[in-house]
Amino acid sequence: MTPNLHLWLIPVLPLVGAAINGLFGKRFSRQTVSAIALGFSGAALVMALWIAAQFSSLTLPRVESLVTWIRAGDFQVDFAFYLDQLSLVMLLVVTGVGLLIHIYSVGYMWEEGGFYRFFSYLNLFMFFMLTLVLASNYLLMFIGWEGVGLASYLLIGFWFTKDSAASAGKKAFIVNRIGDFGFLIALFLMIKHFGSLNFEQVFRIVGGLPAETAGVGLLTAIGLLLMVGAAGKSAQLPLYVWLPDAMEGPTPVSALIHAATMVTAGVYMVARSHVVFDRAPQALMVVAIVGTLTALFAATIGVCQTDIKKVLAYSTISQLGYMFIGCGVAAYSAGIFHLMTHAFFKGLLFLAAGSVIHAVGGEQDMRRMGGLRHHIPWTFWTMTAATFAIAGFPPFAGFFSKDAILWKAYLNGSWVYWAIGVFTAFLTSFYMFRLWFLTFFGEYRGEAAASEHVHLAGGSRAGAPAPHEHGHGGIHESPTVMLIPLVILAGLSICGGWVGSERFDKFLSPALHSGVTAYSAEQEAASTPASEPREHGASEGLLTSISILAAVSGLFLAWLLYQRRPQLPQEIAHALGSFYEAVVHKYYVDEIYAAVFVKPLIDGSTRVLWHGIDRDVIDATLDNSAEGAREVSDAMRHMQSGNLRSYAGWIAAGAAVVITYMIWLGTR
Amino acid sequence: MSIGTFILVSIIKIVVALGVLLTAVAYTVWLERKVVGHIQNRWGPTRVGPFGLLQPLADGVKFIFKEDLIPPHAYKPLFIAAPMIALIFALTSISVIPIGNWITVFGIHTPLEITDVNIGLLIVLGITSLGVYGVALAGWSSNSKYSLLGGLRASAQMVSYEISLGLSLVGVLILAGSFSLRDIVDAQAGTYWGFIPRWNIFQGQFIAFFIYLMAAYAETNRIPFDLPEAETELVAGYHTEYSAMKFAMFFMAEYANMITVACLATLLFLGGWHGPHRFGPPIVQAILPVFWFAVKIFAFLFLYIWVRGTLPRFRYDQLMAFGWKFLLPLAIANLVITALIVALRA
Amino acid sequence: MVPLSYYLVLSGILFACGVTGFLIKRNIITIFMSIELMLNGVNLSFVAFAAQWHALSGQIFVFFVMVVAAAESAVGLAIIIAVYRTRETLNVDRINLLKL
Amino acid sequence: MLHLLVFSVFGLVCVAGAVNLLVQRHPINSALSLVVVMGSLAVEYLLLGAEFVAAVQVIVYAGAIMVLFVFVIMLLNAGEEERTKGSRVAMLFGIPGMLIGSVLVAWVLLEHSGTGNVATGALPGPPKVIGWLLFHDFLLPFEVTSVLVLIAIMGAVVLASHPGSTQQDKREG
Repeated sequence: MTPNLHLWLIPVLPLVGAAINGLFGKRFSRQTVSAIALGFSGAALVMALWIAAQFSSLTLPRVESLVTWIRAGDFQVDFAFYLDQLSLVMLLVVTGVGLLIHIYSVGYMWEEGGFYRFFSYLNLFMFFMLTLVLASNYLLMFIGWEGVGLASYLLIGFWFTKDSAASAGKKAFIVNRIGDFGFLIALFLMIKHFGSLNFEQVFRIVGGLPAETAGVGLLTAIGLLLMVGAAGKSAQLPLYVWLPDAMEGPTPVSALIHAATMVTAGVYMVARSHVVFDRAPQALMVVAIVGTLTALFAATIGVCQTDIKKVLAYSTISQLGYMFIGCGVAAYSAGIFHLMTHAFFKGLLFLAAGSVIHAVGGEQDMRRMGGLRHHIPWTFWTMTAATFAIAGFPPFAGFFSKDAILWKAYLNGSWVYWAIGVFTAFLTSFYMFRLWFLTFFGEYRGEAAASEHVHLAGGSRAGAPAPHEHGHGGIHESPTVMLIPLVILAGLSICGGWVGSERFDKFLSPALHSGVTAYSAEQEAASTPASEPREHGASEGLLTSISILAAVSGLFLAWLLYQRRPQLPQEIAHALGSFYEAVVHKYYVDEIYAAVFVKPLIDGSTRVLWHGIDRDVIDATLDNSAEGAREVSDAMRHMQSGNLRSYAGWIAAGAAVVITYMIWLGTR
Repeated sequence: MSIGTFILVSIIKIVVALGVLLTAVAYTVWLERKVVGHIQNRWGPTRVGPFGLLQPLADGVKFIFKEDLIPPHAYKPLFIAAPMIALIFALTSISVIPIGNWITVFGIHTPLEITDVNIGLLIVLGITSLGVYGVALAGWSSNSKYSLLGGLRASAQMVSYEISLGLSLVGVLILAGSFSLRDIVDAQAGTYWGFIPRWNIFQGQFIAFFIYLMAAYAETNRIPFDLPEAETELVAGYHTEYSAMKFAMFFMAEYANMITVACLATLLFLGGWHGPHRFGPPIVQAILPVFWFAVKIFAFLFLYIWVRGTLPRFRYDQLMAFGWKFLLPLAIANLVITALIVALRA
Repeated sequence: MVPLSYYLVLSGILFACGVTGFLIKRNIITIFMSIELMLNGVNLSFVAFAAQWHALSGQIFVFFVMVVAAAESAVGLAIIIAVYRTRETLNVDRINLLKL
Repeated sequence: MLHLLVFSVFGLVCVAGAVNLLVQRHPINSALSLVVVMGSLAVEYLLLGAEFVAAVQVIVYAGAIMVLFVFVIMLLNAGEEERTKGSRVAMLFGIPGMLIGSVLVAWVLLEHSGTGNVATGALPGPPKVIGWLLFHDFLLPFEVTSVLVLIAIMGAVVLASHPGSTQQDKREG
């Protein structure tokens, strides 16, 4: 019997922090609030590291049940926590990146109102995210799933006095609900057919079923529904629309929730449910296709965005698409690997972007930046590391993980995935370097209109407490407390991939091994084991070269367009005409959704539900009955004489009637 | 025992008990006058008979022959009924009080009490709780300020202290596990280590006895709780307007109540008729319990009189505060502790 | 041996007297006493039924009724005192302000 | 036979007391009639064997509750009842309703439940058993009632105390 690891402490520690800050934080000083928030999330990290340190001596997977939550017949759900290689990786990513972003936030949010509220929410998010990651059954996972959605909603709408922030929060929440709906139905199906939601039991039962290669069955349905949930949470087509808007939240939130951790929950969930997907090739294919399309789609939008955070948001969507490609070709470890490296460099990108925004006093439009590399060298260099990482330059982290995904996509899936992936990589490289060049090189374009942009920045945060008031004094580097996380993350962005996808794959394989893989079966039939490595080796080299080439050409193109010939983009935009317009307007997806779903819904509920049913039926019924009651009371109130004995008389008369009736009933 | 014998025996017992009780009442008055006299450094009654022993008789004759005044605005029916109510309830309660073991006389086996019931204590409590009507109605029906105030005070005081009184008894009931006075006495038989009698007062019910004592003084309207008849402020309280035999009835009721209270105290706390009685010829052995019982009652009554001769009177708000804020919590605490101890011992 | 119905009829009579008292008495204290009378009538039927069915619960209920009656009379009499202080009457026909 | 005799005697006393309560115009007479009713009811309880109930009836009802009534009557110096005609409803609906109801109930009782006889002391309720029931089977109602009594005590204190007298006490104290 191995010693109890008290896994439950890991999620609960941040919860305690959230509770303390949320309940009493108003009276604490900022120092106390940040000490509490950092202390509890740091404690969670320490526990995670402690577990990692003795990881090799543990028997896995490991389930620690705290108490029984629901018991109905044979169906039982526990508050139980599940530890295996997969959840360990997630655990370390979440606690590690989470703590760094907590540290960063102390500096970033220092001047803000609602400081304690922010950290309470942030800790709450950590609690739910860790619950999600450590859950040992789908229901507990669902709690975490919903909880991170809640925390995300609260944090997006952190500046709730601003209309756009409030509606962005609502949008995120509602769009996520659509995905959750699919997730829930998947859970119902599991309960109905497997009678359990525990990972171990579900996977054991599913493991005994044959792969649905021939047709579409239960597992495919479950897989697709899970994918709907994942698409909602991880901002995949067609439910990605909330993520760009979510950038209304404070930048650390965007970094933590909408880049590094929460949005990857969908990937984690798909990887966790790999047993199901392995036996449902059609579902897996849908995952891959959705991932591929999302990656391309978001990347093209990202090319034309001018808001620094929006670019990063679309980049996130695109990178998430990559992860889904990985999962979709049953290369879960590659997906998770990319998840990890992505958490590093995208977190860093957001934090650095936050630092940039901080530096220029709240400006987010890249067109008003430029030439910042001399003013904010720390931010510049860390951001450079992250940009190279995401663009896929070796030896940065992004290269290894992206390459692993592309290689697996080619190997397990189809060359189409690979081709689109490479093209997307090119686009990624392009828009990231575009961002890089626009922000850090050339002349500072905001200077001329300095007073105006401060005014604009103030306007963009209309009503909300302006976050960077102290930035008036000119462009300046961020405080140390914000730079430390940047440096650490930069280090991770550089080195994070060196572990290599092979070793990562090997490490994760016990957790992701399921006996049957939809692809491996065909694969083994097709190729002999002996010839495989050589063949793969040769083509892997080739493919890697191509993707490096894509990255380099993206860099070159960005340099050409935004450094060498800055007027060229305008011309290209003119040349492309309506297509460019479409891309700038994000393919009018929001407008289409508004026209197709939102407006009919609002019209329908206004006309039918509100006017038709609520006002004319329900309200009318109540109004009329109230009117009737008043009329009757008008007639009856003369009984209310105030005379005690009259009341007694009525009671006696009434009692006589009741007695008579009862006796009549008895003698009938 | 046939029903005829039963009725005969009962009548004999009632007559004897009433005779003894009334005599005791009369001589308690004499005792009080004597003792208080000596406490106050005077002689008390000495003229009528040796040591004034015939004084009660003379008093009785005086009361019978005095003029019976009824105030014109009094509410007559109740004015007349009130002293009767007081006396009747005072005398009735003696009927269930045992003064000794069962005895066999002329082949008839009978207990030394008028009737032996197993909820004797409850009956005594019930009857004494009715005694307040006499006082209250007397005060009200006299249609006099002093009387009304006395009556109000009496009823408030008696109702208040009845609670403490009842609660102080519950500890004893828990120890004995019965409402029967005979069982309660039997539970106190024997000794610890051969010389400390197992009376309830020595079984941890000391505080209960103290509460009982206080509450009993209040219930019987005796000093230091004689507010209802406080002569310095209310003339004579509820019996201001009474004279002659009606006054005598109140007087007798008060002393009969004292004796009842003394009997109860003896039965509940002081071991009843138990005492060192394993000596002498059989006839002495039969009489001894009754003797011990009488001795204890005498001691208790003496204490009563002693207190009357010693202590001043409470103020009325002090009296209420003492009853509600001190005695009642103390009684509850005693009850809880006793219950705990009994529960733990079981 | 007395038939159960005698007890019940007795209790019914008491209850009816209580109701009548409530209806015809003007003095609020007397009306209150009528309520106590009704409760007593009910108590009798409880005890009678308990004896009939050999179920002590009936007697337990009597205790509860008594406790409730005690609580009710304590509060009720306090209310009467409070009313008397302000209205200076005990006649319910004169205490009829609570009306439309 | 004796049972019936005792029952009848005390039943009659009971009814007489109840009627006297109605007839008397002075509240104190009504109160005393009620005491008589309660005392005779205690005897009826004894007849049925419920000795503990009988004792408690005397102690609580006659000894405490009715004393409270008498006390209040004395305190308020309640005089004879006024003969006001405040309620026609009570006379027109209440009295007939009461009559109809009680006649119907009496008819049903006599008609349908007259067979079972109750023996003398049919169901003794010894204090021990009663206590056991109260503290086991009826523990929850018991506790609830105790809370009720507590509330009643507080309510009575608040209601009966002079408004503003608490502050006065504080100032004095």
